[in-house]
Amino acid sequence: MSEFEPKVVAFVCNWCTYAGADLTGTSRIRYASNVKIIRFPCTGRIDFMLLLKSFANGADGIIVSGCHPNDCHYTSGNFHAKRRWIMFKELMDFMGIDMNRITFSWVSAAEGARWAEVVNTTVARIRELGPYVSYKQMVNTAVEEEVTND
Amino acid sequence: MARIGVFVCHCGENISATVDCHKVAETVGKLKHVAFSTDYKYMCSDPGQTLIKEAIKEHNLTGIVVSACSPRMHEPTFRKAAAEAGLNPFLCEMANLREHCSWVHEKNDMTTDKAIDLVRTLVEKVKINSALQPIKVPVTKTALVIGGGIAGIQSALDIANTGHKVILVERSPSIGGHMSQLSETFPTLDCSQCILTPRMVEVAQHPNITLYTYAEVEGLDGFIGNFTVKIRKKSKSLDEKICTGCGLCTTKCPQKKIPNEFEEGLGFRPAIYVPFPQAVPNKPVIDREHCTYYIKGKCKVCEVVCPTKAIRFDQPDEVIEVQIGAIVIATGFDIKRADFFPEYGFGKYKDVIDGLQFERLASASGPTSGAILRPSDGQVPKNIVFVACAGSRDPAKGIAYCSKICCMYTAKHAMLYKHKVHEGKASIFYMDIRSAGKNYEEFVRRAIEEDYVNYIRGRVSTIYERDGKLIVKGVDTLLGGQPVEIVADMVVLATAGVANHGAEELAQRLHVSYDSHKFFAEAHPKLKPVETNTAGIFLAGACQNPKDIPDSVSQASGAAVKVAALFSQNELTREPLVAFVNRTAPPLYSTCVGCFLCQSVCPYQAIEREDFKTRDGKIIKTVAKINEGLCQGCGTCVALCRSKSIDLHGYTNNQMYTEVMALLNEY
Amino acid sequence: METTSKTIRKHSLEKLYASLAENRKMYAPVAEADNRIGYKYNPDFSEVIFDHIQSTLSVKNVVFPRVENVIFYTNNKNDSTVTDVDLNKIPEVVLWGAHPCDTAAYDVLRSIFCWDTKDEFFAKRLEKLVVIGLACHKSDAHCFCTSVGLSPDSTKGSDILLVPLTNGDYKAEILTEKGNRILTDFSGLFEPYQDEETKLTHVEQQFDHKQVTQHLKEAFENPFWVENSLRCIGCGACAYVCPTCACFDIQDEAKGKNGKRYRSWDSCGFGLFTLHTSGHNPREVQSQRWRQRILHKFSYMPERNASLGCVGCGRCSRACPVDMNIAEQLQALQSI
Amino acid sequence: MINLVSRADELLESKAVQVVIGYEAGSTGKARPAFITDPSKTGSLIFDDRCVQNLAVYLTKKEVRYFGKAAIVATLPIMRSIMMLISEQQVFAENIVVLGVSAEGKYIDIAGIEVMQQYIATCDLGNPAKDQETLAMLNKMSTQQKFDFWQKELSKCIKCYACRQACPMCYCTRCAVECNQPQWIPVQSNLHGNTDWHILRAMHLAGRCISCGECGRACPVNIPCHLLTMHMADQVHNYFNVYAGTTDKMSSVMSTFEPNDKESFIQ
Repeated sequence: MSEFEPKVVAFVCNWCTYAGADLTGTSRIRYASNVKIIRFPCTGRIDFMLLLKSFANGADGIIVSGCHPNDCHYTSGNFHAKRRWIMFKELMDFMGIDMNRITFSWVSAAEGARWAEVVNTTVARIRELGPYVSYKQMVNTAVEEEVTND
Repeated sequence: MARIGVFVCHCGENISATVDCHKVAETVGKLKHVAFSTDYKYMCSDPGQTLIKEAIKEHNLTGIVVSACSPRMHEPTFRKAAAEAGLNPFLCEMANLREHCSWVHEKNDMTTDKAIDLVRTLVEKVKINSALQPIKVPVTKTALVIGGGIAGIQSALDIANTGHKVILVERSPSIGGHMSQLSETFPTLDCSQCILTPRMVEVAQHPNITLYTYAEVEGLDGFIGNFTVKIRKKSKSLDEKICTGCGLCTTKCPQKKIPNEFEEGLGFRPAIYVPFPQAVPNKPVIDREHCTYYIKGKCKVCEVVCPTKAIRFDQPDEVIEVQIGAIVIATGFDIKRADFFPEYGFGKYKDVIDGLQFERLASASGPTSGAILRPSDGQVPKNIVFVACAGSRDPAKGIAYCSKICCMYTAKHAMLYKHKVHEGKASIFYMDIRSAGKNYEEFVRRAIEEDYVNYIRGRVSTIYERDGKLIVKGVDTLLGGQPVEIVADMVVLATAGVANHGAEELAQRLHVSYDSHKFFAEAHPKLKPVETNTAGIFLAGACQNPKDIPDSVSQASGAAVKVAALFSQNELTREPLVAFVNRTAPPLYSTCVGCFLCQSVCPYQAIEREDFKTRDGKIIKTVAKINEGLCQGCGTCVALCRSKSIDLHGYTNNQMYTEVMALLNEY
Repeated sequence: METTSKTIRKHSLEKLYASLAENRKMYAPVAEADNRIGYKYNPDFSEVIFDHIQSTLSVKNVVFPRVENVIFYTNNKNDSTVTDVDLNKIPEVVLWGAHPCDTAAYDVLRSIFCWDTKDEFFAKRLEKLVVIGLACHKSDAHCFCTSVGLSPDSTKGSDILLVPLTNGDYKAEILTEKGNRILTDFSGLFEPYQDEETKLTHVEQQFDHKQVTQHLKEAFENPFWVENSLRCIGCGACAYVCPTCACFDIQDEAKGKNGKRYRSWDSCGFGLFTLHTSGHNPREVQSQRWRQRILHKFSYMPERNASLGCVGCGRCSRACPVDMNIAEQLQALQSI
Repeated sequence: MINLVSRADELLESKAVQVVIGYEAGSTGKARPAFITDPSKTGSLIFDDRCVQNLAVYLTKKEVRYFGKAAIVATLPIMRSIMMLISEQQVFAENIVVLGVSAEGKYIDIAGIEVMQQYIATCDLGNPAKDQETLAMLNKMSTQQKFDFWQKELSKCIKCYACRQACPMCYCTRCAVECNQPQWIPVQSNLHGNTDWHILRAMHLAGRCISCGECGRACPVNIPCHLLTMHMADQVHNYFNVYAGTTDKMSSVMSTFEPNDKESFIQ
């Protein structure tokens, strides 16, 4: 059996982290290819439901990243995002959904090396945690009477 | 049915060295709805773009995914190419295979697989992209200039001369600003009034300029090209149409002991007054605060003497609403005054004055008709001391910045003094002489070399009075900090330039940002020094920071060009990546329930209310509505909206959801 | 088929249960937390209870599950492949110990699902189901089976009905071929019934359903609906606990190229249920939806399906957070 | 309840309001919401321990609004609901009269929004003690235990949406679960669909839940879903020092921010 390769989805804002990840590329800094980026205009645009959708569709880990506080292209999107994440994390913790699988970070357009580090530490952590089995099981639990095709 | 084209770029070897581009194109080509898929060495090259354009036409593509470098790099290039081939530019997406894949990963299958995932994600997204049209916003081609100093005057004239209407609002009874108070101007020593008053008259007579003096901006609504401004025209207590400006009332007014603002308190004026002889408009106003009639209920001498019966004691303030398209803020600055310098005795000793007061003393039209006389006893000062940086560059006093104009005007003051009091002695205490500017350094040299002004590099610690003389104690740092004491007849403080009073309130009313010193903030310190953060509002002159006349005038013309450029279009065009609140058929109208929590997350006040009404005007429902002119497309409201009634073009809920699904599932 | 009555001793019940469980799924009532009763698949016989009044949820899920997959599909490059659900995978189930109201509900459901076109999912599940009913010796204020033409020992819908006897044993009424087969297969567990005394609860009749049906014909515009449904908050609790409510929604759900179409429970009490794409909603307010609920069960169904749409189990009244007591309202309706 | 009845009577008689929303005796020993429009019928109004429903849910209901101005019997949670509904522009203060009922079941005269605000300020605004105990117990569990607990509970959910319908803050015309482009929440009441639904509901009530517990009480299958929103209420107070529903001008916690909001998990 091949080694477990974590699937990690990154939700990043266009102006800071996406540009920061571009800089990682321009600087040719290597990082784990397990992460795949989805571009948002701002962290304020990121819907918490999308994080749940990622787990439901097989992600083992998630990175959410945007501009540092006070650096938001839209002045305050990241502050609003921060509040949402605080509450979201509290709810997830309360419901036993593993928050070690989500990295929240601020990575600016100038922090190419930092982006690589955020990705690598996240992938390493998820690799250690293993596949998110309990979530996948939850998603695949059928209703008792359901006739499935497998 | 969607017909998607995928174009995988090798970027020379930048991508193909790590990613198997051919395999990517081949794999993605097998996806449903992918009608065309290919790889090519340089997609951004002319032949590459031609390939894309031809494929769009040949395969009748409904969307394309260019899989190449970062969209931050070439998205405009490929969107333009798509548009040239007749495909709406917003139906072109880019998968970032270079910065986010080939440059950061090893060459192996996993990297190629990742590239395939990234492309597939964008393929699924572009399938549900909408053709977006640029947003067109109409432009009201009337400008509002706030402040009638030299910057406002210049802006107003420049805009008016491009053929557009201008409304100039000035809060005092006359335009002219600080420049009208000045005696001569550096570095040419030409008379300030002589060069300014023709401009003031031009403003008054310009067919495109409507001038409201004794008026203030009360409120502002709307957005670039489409502002509505509320202007309060304070009552002048007379009918301007009838008043001939004969001035009889001002000479007959029994109340004559009101400190004259224009003369910086060095003279007096009556309650009904024209600020200065060359005022524009040259018609008096009644200062209700000091007028005997308003205080005691009787007098009305002016009404009696007025030959045209123009006095209107019961005239109310008038608030008007005007539609405008752009705003130039030119509200100018002020200087620090009394009680800020207890150690210098300012306000305590009559002969310690500020720079503007000295201007009035030196002015031919001033209280002394241009003779330099001490305010205390009217004597000619034999020994005069100027203190530069009085308050400026003094973090301890809360002002760390350089007021910029003081070095030059202090040199000018010393020269003017020497020209008028040939035998007098002029000394200047300074920190550094900052005379960058055309002919500025030469001007200062002239003061030193031709007019023998005594420059002492050092700060003044204290000033006190002894035997009717002012003792100025300081140090000369060029002599190793040796104490200096000058027995002076008069001291002039070049006090710091500060934000004009009321600047903060105005900024809040206009929704523009300001700095910690309450100066208006520019959108970018280098590349957008004339713009504010609010589109359609520009800055001119010293309301941004202390500036001299040439700088103010230059910026005023710059602001005017910005306005003119805006007015050169009948409509503004914006990228359509803005939020929108859904609309449905009645009786629902929208799934929005009107909780308006989105209003507080919007950084741009772009969320408005829309009422749906019955025919007889009864409100059925109130829902949110995005002002496309103000929305910048951050999408913070979209993620907040509980009922998913707001969405964002280009990053819709459906698109983002699809991206997540496509990234993680097999297709 | 002619009904046969037998007696089954208390100790034989466990044997019957165990024998049936050998090659069938058993679905039987058990006690749950908070004094609630629920049905469970394959409980141990020791868990199974015989003296409950009513389970929170009905047992309609056995024939009409809350999620029923309808088709599976795969989107290919140029077409889609559709796979039917393999109905042979539906297991044989013995519903054990369901009360007469619940078993009668299967008849009601059949009249809906097999009205004209036979619903193959429902029919297959019913075909594979053996119902061993249990007459009631307990009831509560919410029970009103006697008002809808049933009784604590109605045999409707059961293959075998167990009727408790005062001595602790059960009378077994063998009602159908399916029941008969069990009798044949496990004949050793049954004894002849010798008129032993049955132990049944008494459920007071609260209204005459025929009169209600008659009144409802004229009651469509009656202000009764608004007055009596102002407090209804429009949740679906009544419909979801109801043994005869059969409304469903059909959805497609895909992950990548693979997807399925399924149907899931719905409720006519939801505002969205009748919302048109145009924005028009013929049942715009809750009173209209409440009226629909009553009319469907007590007027439309008797007319169209020749069957009353209610079995008097009282679950809706028990579940309602705002005390919309259906029996109370029907009683009132009978005299408007 | 002589004061409640006489005040209701007076309001209807003087036509100051067109309907009184209160409680009356229901069937099988329960109490239930009542809507009284006729002053001669105010005698049926009751208030006792059985009066548990959050009546504020009716203030946004179309048919109740048809009546016109409403007087509403309000305990603390109902008062807080009203504050939230006014803050979120769903109810206008001038259209309602509040008939206050204290924790001891005594009538309190609420002459206006300011009075209600003052009254609320004197009350303990935390979660009910027994729920707070359960929360503390749950919070002590390990991540896996919490996960198992909730999965077991949520597997019972049949998606009847009684939790949503009973909540005065769930007044949306179209709930996010009903949005199908995209279909955020799986429609089916399987474990996944149920879990997503309850997360969504709790998130949407963050900063808005006034701890009435009505969602949990309404649940026909006894899922303690009120603990989810109450936990959020608890944390909102913890992080932002805000209790929902204290004034009629609440700025929503989730639509505002402080630059120095404290967190410890963002790298």
